Amino acid sequence: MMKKQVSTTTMNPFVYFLINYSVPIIFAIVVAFALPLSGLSVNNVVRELMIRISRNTFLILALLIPVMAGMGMNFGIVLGAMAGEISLIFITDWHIVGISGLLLAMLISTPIAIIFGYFAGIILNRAKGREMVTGFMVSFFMNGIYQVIVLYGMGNIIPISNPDILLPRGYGIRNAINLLSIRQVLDNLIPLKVGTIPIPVATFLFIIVLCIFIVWFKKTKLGQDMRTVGQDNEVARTSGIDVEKTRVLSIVISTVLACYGQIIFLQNIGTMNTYNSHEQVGVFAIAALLVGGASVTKANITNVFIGVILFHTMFVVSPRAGKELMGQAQLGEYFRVFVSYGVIAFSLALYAWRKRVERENERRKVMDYRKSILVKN
Amino acid sequence: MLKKRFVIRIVLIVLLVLIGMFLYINGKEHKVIIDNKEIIVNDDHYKATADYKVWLDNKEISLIEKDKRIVAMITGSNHKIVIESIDNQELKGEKYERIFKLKNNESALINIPAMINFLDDWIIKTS
Amino acid sequence: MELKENYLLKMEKVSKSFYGNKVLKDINISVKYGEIVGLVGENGAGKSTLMNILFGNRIIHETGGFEGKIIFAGKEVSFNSPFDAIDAGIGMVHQEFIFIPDYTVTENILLNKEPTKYNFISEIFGDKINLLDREEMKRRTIEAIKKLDIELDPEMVVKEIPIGHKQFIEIAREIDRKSLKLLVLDEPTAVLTESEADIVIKAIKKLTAAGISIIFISHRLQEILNGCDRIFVLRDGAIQKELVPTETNPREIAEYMIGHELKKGNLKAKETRKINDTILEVNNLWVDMPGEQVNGVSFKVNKGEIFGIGGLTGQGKLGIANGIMGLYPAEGEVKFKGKPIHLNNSKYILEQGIAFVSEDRRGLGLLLDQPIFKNITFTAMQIKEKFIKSFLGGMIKFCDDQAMIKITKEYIDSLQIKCESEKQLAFELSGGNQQKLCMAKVFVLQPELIFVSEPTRGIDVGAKSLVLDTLRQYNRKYGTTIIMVSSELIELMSICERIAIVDEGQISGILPPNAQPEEFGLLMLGKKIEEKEGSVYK
Amino acid sequence: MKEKIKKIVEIIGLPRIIIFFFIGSLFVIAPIVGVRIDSSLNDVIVRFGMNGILVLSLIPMVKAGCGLNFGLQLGIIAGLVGAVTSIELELRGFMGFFTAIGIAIFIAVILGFLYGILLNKIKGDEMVVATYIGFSSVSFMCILWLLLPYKSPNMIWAVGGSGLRTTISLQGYWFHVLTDFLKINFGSHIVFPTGTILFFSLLSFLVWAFFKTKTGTAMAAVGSNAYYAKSCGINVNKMRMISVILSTVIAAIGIIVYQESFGFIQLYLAPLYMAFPAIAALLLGGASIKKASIKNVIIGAFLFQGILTMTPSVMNNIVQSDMSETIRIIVSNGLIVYALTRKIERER
Repeated sequence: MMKKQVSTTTMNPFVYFLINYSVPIIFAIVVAFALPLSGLSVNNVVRELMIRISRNTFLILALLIPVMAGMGMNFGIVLGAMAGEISLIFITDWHIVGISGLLLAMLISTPIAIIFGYFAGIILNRAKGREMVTGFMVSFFMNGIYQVIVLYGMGNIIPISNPDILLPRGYGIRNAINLLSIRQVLDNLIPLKVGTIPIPVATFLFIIVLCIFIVWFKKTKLGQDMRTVGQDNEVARTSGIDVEKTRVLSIVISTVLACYGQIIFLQNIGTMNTYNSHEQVGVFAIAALLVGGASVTKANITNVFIGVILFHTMFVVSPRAGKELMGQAQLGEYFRVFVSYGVIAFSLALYAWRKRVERENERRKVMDYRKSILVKN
Repeated sequence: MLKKRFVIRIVLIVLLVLIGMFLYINGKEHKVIIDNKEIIVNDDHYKATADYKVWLDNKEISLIEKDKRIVAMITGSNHKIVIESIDNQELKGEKYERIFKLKNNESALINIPAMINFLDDWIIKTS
Repeated sequence: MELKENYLLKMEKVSKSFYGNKVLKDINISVKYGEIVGLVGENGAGKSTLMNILFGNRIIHETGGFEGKIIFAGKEVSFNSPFDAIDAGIGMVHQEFIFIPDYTVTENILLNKEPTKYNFISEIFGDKINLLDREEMKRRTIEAIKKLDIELDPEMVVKEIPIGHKQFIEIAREIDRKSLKLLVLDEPTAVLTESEADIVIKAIKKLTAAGISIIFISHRLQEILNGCDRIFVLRDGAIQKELVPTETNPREIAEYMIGHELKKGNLKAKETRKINDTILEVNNLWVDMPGEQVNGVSFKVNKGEIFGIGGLTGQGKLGIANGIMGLYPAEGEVKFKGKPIHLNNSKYILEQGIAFVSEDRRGLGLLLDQPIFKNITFTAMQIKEKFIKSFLGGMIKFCDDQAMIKITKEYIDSLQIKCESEKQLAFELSGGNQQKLCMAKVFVLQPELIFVSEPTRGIDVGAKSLVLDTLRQYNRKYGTTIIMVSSELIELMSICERIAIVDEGQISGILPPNAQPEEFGLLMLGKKIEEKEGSVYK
Repeated sequence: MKEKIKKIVEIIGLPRIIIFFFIGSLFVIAPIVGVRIDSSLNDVIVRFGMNGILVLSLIPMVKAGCGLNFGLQLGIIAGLVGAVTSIELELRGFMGFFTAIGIAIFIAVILGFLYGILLNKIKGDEMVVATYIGFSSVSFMCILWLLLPYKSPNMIWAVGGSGLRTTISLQGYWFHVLTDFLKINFGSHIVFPTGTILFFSLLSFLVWAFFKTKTGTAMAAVGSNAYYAKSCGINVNKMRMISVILSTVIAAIGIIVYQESFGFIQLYLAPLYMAFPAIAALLLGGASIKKASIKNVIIGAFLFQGILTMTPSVMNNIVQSDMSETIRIIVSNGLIVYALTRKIERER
């Protein structure tokens, strides 16, 4: 009854694939070289990788929803990380330990993350077209506010009694807090060993639940509204969608998820340096997502998993490769930092360039169409 | 319709608060000091007679020798302490068991000789 | 099905004035159930204001509401927002159709009214958390498409369906509304070919069978004649005539539309000048300017002539000037003084001595935050290296402010630009004076050919004649060829030697200024005449 | 009257007013709390001389419509390479200083050219891409600092013998060569760095004069209305390119002047966040994403350095804890966020 209309994509699929996934391909090649060079046995690379994947994936997944709503890479997830850290400070002060301590931290951090997310969302709405750099600067700005709360607020205005997390002067939190009471409590909740490699089953359960939530969320009306807003703000507005509210909601959800992600991350590491463990969160999560082949307007769960594996293999391998190659471990360290920033700069630039080329092709296609029909009659 | 939704949300919030409190209580860490030392209760002397193996909330803690003190951390509010005398690695079968409750940020001081002789102040709670 | 006789919509004595000038005067329009009513009129005749009133757009309320009554389905109504009108059962299909390219046909048609399946979590976070009901969406889409009886694959991504079919997305979206009683179509066939337009009209006819009434706004006479049951001709804010297609013809409609008083207009007697050698020759010019596409235009302009280009907005007349000047991508052959010039390079075109007074004064014509003397001398400085003091043998070229101020004072006097001083910022000037500033900027270049685009748009009547006189004097004094693009037919007729009319991106004909007004009207409305020198439509 | 105030607040912008009051109160409280005004003033002037040129380097790009130069680090890298090479060549005094600038300019032109090509390709998303180009170039340089064949003993690591130290002292080379040039002392506490201020005014004059030339006016036109410039036959991309190269070159000179007054060359990750204080200073002076002038540079640099010098001394005496670092973060990033959220009147 309905004849299938032939689609009119011009570019041949292979070239299209190459451009689309250029970043992951380059990355795979770099890792392929560095892996043998580093001299690490496959076994302990996999073990290290398993830990890193389990503690970072949740954070990277938190980036998906703002991309869907057209807000680009949400550098503002650092605010979620701050909310998580504040809640961890409270449960350490109250001496709440074990899995209930972790869950309580997640519970009390949710309202804080919602407030931070709402604040960031409002600001991003006022900077349409420049969301990413504004999000980036907001995270720096909030770092200042965070310091006011934690370095000066806690201990006098906000009651903190536990002496071993307070600074000697009586107020302000120490630079490093040990979270032994909740260290790897989630990872070892359901212990499982495959060969010599421990698998944090509970953490992966959390990750799987989040993946299901994201897939389910895309099917809801709100998810569809967000996609519409992401595709075209004006069309969404004329069709009656409250564009501003939807965008803020996407940031709030992302900030709350990032807050849980940071708690899972710190739970695995076991110590928290209060004032800079959240700074690099945004950069590494976004770099990993971009390495997975995501772009500023299109990102899905497969990008997350490809990205986290590739990115963190590079992370594990490059210092050793640097040592073997140049005899300088420090070299590998800087190479790691360079690759993370470089991959973001490269994929953002590639995306912006492709956007201009695609718009040019679209314009040309319409022009040729008009020529073809008008010349005909 | 709206009223029903309003009620559901209120119930949800209450539920969340309850879960929070439950987690707080369940996860709260308390300090327990156990003394295997002589105790004088209205001038009766109860001496420490043997070494004991100690279990707290059926988790083996450690061995406590005569006139020694050990410190342990336990979580949650209601607890059970089990001790059994031990003489160079063999269990002598003398078992004593007591249960006790700890509120908010209380810590406990347990005295084994008082416990064996079923005295009242075998446990002193301080917050 | 309601009786055919009584009316779905009646607008009685509807009038509207914006800041004092009356835009609509006592409009009476009626639409029966299941009837197609045509609304025809030149740009600015008041069609869009009338539709804004019907839909209760914010602009209407903000500018003091309207007089008169609207009776819809038997009840007097006044909608205070388009969403109320939509709820009452009125739908609107815009000229540039609103859709999301990467969405499927189904998602586009049901944009923001997707049916959902209930799930418990919506009790907590609100209804938006309910899941989309994909099957129901597909069913409703197929039903809407069937009503239009056209071939559209619901799962196809809109970006990849042929351009002609994208129009149906919006029509289907309106039809899907259960409550739809009246559908307003604003220039639905503007971008379509004849064959695609016929499909749209056939589809619309099918809708009226289902009892839906249609208001069909278009400037293509052929479609109006064979599509509508009744036609209202609108001019200068008043209904000139209500016609029935069977008892009228395109010429009569054009006459009512362009209006009689043009004949009475005081056309200035112009001395006829013998002008023959060609200065500019354009063959098969294509320009891709959004909203003003040019589809293969050819014409010749003689040296010293004032050549007019008219036509309705959106038909491409502005595209010609912007294309040749290199502001929008253009293709085709352009010869200036016999020598072919390559396009898409504004600097090269300016260097040949061709200048442009843009229609977009504030956006493109001026640097609003710069003083007058900078604005006037800027282009001349960049292209002709005028007003420059150079040092170290031309290595460093400083702006010579004194020279700039001297020349600016001259132009302020000659063009009587009302301003406090030559240092006043451009955005502080009135519309008329800004237009003079743009012209001064071009005169300083002493060009051989000037494109002037919509010189009198948005300025008060007094300044209009002053601007036109300045152009005429400059042409007579320096013999500079002027190509004037304007939608004001009267002005073109009062100043130009020949007037070309552009419709749908092509020149539909070139007429002398004293031709009958309705002949211009017909050219604007889709009639074509072969391009013969000064031929008059028989 | 209320209406007039509201209008003024709107033009100047609320955060700037809050900061003005903040600095005013600092200067008022300082004497009460026992902080010497004249020595703090002296610090402010010295730091103004150090950072002024870095802030000045932002002008060309903002005027040409490329927005705030978040990739300032590229210029800084060029300056660092220039400085390090001049020390490698064991050049002393003004000779060393000007060779460093010479080499820096040469490298800055190349880096600026490449950076300009990239920015022209991605019109519209310049700022976030520039940020990450800046970060990745700094981290790339960290690798190069380890590998480049520099041999001068007081620059390379004592142990291992290869790779540059993180901080290199300028003692004995061109340390304070500008600052001490014709310096004037007012009383015991104020030493006026005439050399640095003269150098800054010379560069500001050159930038001001450049925007009076033909290319300069063309570039300003591109910035204020790119469509207007295109219609007047100006090659928009060429103008943007020149503005990027100019900004990178001035930034290279700026960092060398900064080091000359500071006394040390800071390598590796030191310049990572150097773009933000310069941008915040410019914004504090009244500039916006689309509009900036030399006046904004002078006022902004002076006020911003005022905050940085006054807060630690005043704060320490009042509340015995150094909040100045936190305040600097809040003020500097707050200004940039404020500027980014200003509505651009005609978003073409």
